[in-house]
Amino acid sequence: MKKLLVLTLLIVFSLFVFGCGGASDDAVVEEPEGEEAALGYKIGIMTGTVSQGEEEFMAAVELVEKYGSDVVVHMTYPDKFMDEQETTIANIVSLAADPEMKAIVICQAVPGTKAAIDIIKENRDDILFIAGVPHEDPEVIASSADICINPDDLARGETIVALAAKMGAETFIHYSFPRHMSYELLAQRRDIFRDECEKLGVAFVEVEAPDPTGDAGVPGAQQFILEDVPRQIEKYGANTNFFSTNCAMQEPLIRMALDGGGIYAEQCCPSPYHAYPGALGIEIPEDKAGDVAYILEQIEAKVVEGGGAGRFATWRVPCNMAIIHGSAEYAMLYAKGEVGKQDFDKYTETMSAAAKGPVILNGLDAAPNFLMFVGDSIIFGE
Amino acid sequence: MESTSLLKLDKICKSYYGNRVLKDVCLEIKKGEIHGLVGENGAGKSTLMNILFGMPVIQQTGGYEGDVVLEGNQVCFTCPSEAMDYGIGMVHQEFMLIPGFTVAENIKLNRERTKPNVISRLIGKKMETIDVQRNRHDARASLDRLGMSFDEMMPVGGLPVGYMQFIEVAREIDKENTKVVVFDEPTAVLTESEAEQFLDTARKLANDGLGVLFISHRLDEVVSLCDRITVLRDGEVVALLNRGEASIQRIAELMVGRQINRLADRKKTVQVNKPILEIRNLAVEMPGEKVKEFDLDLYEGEILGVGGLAGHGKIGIANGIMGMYPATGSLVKQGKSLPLGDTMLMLQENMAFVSEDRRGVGLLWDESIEHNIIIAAMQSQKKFLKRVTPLLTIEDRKKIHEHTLKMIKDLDIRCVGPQQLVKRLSGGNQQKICIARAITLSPDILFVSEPTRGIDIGAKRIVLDLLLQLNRDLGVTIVMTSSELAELRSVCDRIAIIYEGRLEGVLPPDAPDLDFGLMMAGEFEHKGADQV
Amino acid sequence: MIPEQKELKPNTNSPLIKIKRKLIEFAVPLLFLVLCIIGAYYARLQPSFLINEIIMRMARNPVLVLALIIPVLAGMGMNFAIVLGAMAGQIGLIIITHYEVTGITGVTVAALIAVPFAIVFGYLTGKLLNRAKGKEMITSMIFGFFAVYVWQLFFLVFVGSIIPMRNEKMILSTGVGVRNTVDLVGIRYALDDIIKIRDLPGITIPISTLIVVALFCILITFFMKTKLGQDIRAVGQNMEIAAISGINVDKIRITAIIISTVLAAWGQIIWLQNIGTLNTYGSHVQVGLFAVAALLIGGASVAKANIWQVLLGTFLFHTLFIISPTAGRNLLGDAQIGEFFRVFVAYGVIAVALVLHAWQKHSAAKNK
Amino acid sequence: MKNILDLAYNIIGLPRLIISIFLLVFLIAAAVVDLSIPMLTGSLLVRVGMNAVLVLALIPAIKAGTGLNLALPLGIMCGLVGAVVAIEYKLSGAASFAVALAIAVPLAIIVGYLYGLVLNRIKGQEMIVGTYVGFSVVSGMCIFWLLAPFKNPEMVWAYGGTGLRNTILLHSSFDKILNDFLGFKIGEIEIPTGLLLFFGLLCFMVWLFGKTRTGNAMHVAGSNPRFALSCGINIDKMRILGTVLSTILACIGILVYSQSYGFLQLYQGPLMMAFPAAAAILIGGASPKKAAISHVIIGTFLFQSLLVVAPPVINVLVEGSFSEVFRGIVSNGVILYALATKWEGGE
Repeated sequence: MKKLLVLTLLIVFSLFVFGCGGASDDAVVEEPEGEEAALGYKIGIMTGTVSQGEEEFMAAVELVEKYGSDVVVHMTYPDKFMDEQETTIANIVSLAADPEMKAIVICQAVPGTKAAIDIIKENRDDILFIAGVPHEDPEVIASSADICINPDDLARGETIVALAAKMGAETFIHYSFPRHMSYELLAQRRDIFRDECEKLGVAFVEVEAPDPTGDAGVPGAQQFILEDVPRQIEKYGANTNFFSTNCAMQEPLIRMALDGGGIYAEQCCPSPYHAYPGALGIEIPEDKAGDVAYILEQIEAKVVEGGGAGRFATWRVPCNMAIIHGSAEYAMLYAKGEVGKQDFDKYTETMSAAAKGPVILNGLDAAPNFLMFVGDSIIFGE
Repeated sequence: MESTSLLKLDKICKSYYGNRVLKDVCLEIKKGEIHGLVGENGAGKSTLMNILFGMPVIQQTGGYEGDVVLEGNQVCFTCPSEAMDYGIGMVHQEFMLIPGFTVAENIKLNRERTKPNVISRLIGKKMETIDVQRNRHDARASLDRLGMSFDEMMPVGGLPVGYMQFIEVAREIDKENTKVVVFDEPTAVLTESEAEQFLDTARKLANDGLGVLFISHRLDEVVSLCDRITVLRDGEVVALLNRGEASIQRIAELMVGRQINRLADRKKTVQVNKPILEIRNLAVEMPGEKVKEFDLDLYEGEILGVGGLAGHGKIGIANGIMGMYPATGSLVKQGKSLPLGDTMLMLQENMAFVSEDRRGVGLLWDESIEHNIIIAAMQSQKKFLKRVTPLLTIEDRKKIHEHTLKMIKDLDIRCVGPQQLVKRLSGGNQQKICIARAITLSPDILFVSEPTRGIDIGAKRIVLDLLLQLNRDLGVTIVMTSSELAELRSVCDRIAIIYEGRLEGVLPPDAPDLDFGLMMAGEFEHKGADQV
Repeated sequence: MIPEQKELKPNTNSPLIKIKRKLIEFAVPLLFLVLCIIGAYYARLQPSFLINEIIMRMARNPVLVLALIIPVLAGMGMNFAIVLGAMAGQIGLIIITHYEVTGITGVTVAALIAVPFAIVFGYLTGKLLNRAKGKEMITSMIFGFFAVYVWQLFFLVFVGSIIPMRNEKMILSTGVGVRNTVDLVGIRYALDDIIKIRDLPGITIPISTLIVVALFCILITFFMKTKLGQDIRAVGQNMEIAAISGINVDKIRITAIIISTVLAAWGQIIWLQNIGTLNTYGSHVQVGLFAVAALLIGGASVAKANIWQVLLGTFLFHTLFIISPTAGRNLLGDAQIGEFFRVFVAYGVIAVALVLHAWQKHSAAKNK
Repeated sequence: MKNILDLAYNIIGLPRLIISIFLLVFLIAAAVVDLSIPMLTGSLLVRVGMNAVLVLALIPAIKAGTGLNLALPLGIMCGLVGAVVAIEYKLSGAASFAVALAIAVPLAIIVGYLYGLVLNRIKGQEMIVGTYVGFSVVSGMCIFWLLAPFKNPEMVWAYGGTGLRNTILLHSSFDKILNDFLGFKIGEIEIPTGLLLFFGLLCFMVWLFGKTRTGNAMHVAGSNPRFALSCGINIDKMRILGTVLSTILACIGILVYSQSYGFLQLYQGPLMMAFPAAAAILIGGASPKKAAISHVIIGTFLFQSLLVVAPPVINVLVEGSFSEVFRGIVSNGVILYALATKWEGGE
């Protein structure tokens, strides 16, 4: 009886899928989206939702607006991407299921990206894959994606410490937790931090915070930062630079560093839009939405007001936005057939255009297509 | 009668946390013998059985002293399965049946016949396939031996209570090596005819050469069934009586250690013309105890007994009137018509109810005596409350305390104090709490269902006295439902017998046994017809 | 003889009532089916893509869900601690990757290495759950969290320092700790590729893996008919009674959990050989939650489950997950609202499923 | 002497005894490694105060017999909506907190009532259903945060200009409104007087409610529905009442939590919030069937103190990526131990 029922359900369903699927094929042809057929290509962009961070999502939205939803297809990966790898994979693969899809930009390239690329490459090797801010191991993801692009964490290991020392830091506090320290680049960067600190005579202190994906959750991790920063300031004095590898910790970190008179050289993902607006309660009137200069101004005002002039900094350009814009432009060129898959010079060009300033891309030794870049910093109140 | 000794318990002593509960208890069961074991609750029967069965609780509390000798070999069981392997079977007071399993699966539980397969040959016996057909066949054979005809493939969950006891017996006799079967209160939940059948079964088993240990509170059964009777009191054996030496009175005396008087016959006039409650066309949807078209007038100041066989609806009447189960019909109390199904209204109309299900309905198991006694009155009649501010009314601790102390004193509830949890009290005292809870409602009609079920003989007497006293001193009209006819006849002014959910007839307590019997069997009218 | 006998035969034979009852019984899967159909309509996915995805998931996911059945039947509820089983499987995979054993040999060796680990983990879980009777689900969930930390301790702190391991591709450049991604390229599709049909355009059918799944289904069905299976059912129905009839309840419960853990280990290996990369500190974390959701959607409850519910549940759950992102996007016109909507619907439907299920039971009890 | 020890053991229970000893060891260690004990104590008081109301919210549900209310996010959402509306109108100080409450509580009553209706159909499955209802409502509300027509530039996304931000700063509204109320210092310990008073007040109200006729009825309905029926108590009504009260307390709880934290957390923030609360009350000695206010206080204190005291101490004691792992093992291990131990006191 049950078997029969299961069987019937399956049959009904599959009939329906075939039926609708067929219909949808027709629909694609029939629908008057003629221009798309004329263009003959599409590019896909995969980002997180705003609850993960606003920049990536908004960058993709801008691209959709610029080129039209029939050229740029925007997809999101799940909020719980650590748990829902399968959904990430399916979403990327579903983008590639469209025969007109020519390039896919994934930022951030959360776990599952490599698996998805491998699956797609079995049948189609004409699609270009650009993985922005990969979560998977650099060498692993670089073996599948055509271009990987990441802020230069290794170089930042030097630049951040240098910036902090310039701002007067005597102590450098590094908040992280074991899961992040299993990321090759993050772990290496920590070691560079330590070495650089030693060179510059800054005390390096490594502090473990609760993992936001663990049992304490994001609130537990944030609460820890709220409590720990004053403790550290009391112990090491106000001339302490605070750095955390986790996005969720940035807002309380900025808030408490400002309140306690600490130093904050850079976020984990450097961008004026990352954590500063939330932590400082920056108000953006509707007409100023998306205005980078305006927000820098506003942050500056708040930082100065809070007595943190010359002690807070970030990149001038929202890093992940630049990645998406630059990569998407490159993808468009590729789709038009104007560049190859790994034309790094051209890619540097589009990235520079997106970052509104020259960008230098460095490849990893082990994986030359794993590119990294450093942006220009702005110190507030100077 | 053969005289080979099957099982011998020799000088068993056991204490829990320094509290001696068994002292030098000796008990011997011979082949083919039915041995009775009687004693009040707390006399040590259960502990003795726990030792015999190797229940883990015994080992956990430091083991026991003395010897258990089975067919000449000294044994000491550390877990129930060991006892079972040695051929000791137990028919439990609570049914040890798995509702989701079929009758056959229950009978063969953990003794399933299996057949080997490829995997079992590799891994071991545990992986052998269950042989459904042979299990079914075995179960059938055991049921047939007991004269039971129901389908062995039915799930136990839907079966009537009466069957379950027989399934348990079938399980024991299905075991090939069973030597001794222990019946722990087997007839407590059976109707009289079922009980009769059950006793026959026990005799049959003894005739087949098994030893039977029969534990019961129903002394008449013990007297008529057992070859020898061991009487326990306060952890000691006070007597070993042979058949012929034993009588109900004698055993009762030995158990309680004092003389039991039959309750004096009541000489009292009830105002027959003045019904306090008129029940018409009452139908109650209580599972297993359905009532259909029941009519009766209840007179002020009387004690009305409600009797009948299990499953015929006698329990449903009080439950239906008090709104515990969906009911239809009409109810007129002192000229006022009351809608059915509203428990709150019934309580407010001064009707109270002592449920037959003490643990499930009657008591808040994990709460204090105090709480149990006052809560119903607080809810329905807003007693024991005080107004702190115009907007806030909270419980009145002082009144509650005083009332509880009074109840403990009046009803002679044996406890540490008003704060003691009711689950720590004995059955009799728990029943008193239930009655105290009902009295607190100051009812003029009190429904009492099975007031003496599962409590020992001494406490039984006290509970019945209490009811009489309530009726006499406070003028409470009482409707008492009981499975024990003798009990009804000793207390009630009139006894209504229910058959198939309808009123079969009302008899005076001194009516002949035959009439009661016929009414319960639904044959009374026929007798009348014959006579006419 | 016994008067109640008349009550025993309610009229269950009316066909209308029967159909109605079946409908109620299958309310949860039906609801999901309807959602899937609506989703499929709006998603407008390529049928070949959809079918391919479904087939792939029906090959790689059911074993993990199957792992839940036996503890459910043993009355221990949903075993969220299959996380530990998944870990055992991953240990096997990490070891073979380290020694560079590849192909189907690699998968087999990994499966064999995983077994002793799974047995030990299962034994510990079982021991623990025996001490927390009645609170098994929450305890197994917390035990899962606990195990995640122990896992981190081993692979992040001990490996490289206490446990020697020298594969540069796997160990962080500091020399201590396994990298967050392990490339399983050596065994990727090792099981799937044994027999694979690629004839249809856009569709590949990993026959061999499907056969393995079918084999596990048969094995479990067979297992429940053995003496041990019967004991597990008895314990699941009522521990006390099972104990009185001489079944060693604690031991049976431990056995049930061990079997579940071993199955989960194998399930994770099958899953990962298809995915192809091991997310060292993330792959195992939530296997429990999704397996449980799939089983519930198949119409199972925390006290009752069977093979068909596993298959149906895996099918429906994954179909919805494949369809809903695109459906949500097309329906609401915004990628992220689609994503939120998907999660909302997925969890919402599970909640509704549970409500419906409990309600059925409720009304069934009323009808009795 | 032995009897007194036994008694203490029975009342406190082994798991709590062990956690307490553990805590003591950590505190001593903290003193040894020169961590500021007054600062830790201050943090601890704040933590207990801010989390305790959410834990307290579990009490009415347990009392009414619906088990651990894992659908706390329902109430949390109401609280967040209240707060967001208050901020939208640029209210500040006590007024903003009061308005947030005034909006949130009626919402919570409606939501709690509806959820209570659902729970009455699924007796016995409340906890697992609650978990998923919680998850689903959090995702559903994500859509709301995105689409709701809020305009206050302090709250909407900095770049996109529409939709609410992930975290909203409370500086201009009710940041620390309770913490600082009558706040004073004993030595170096900052006492969040208002916070503790507010929690105390809520405890007192819950306790007082338990003493009323309705409170008694709810308790009875929860502990023995058949008994309640025989007392004329409407069980379904009591279960709904319990759910409503629990939802109200949850919505107050999140406001108390947020004012202390200083930010509102929208989107995925509230997703897992029910679990630490449930863990805390379980550690405190409650069970899904029985709970008292003392369990809330003990449990919150023990659970939060482990989180407050352990990480900094371990950070100082052990260098390297070990302390977080250690903390996770210890805190989960302790919860497991509490779950797996049958103790007398909690029976």
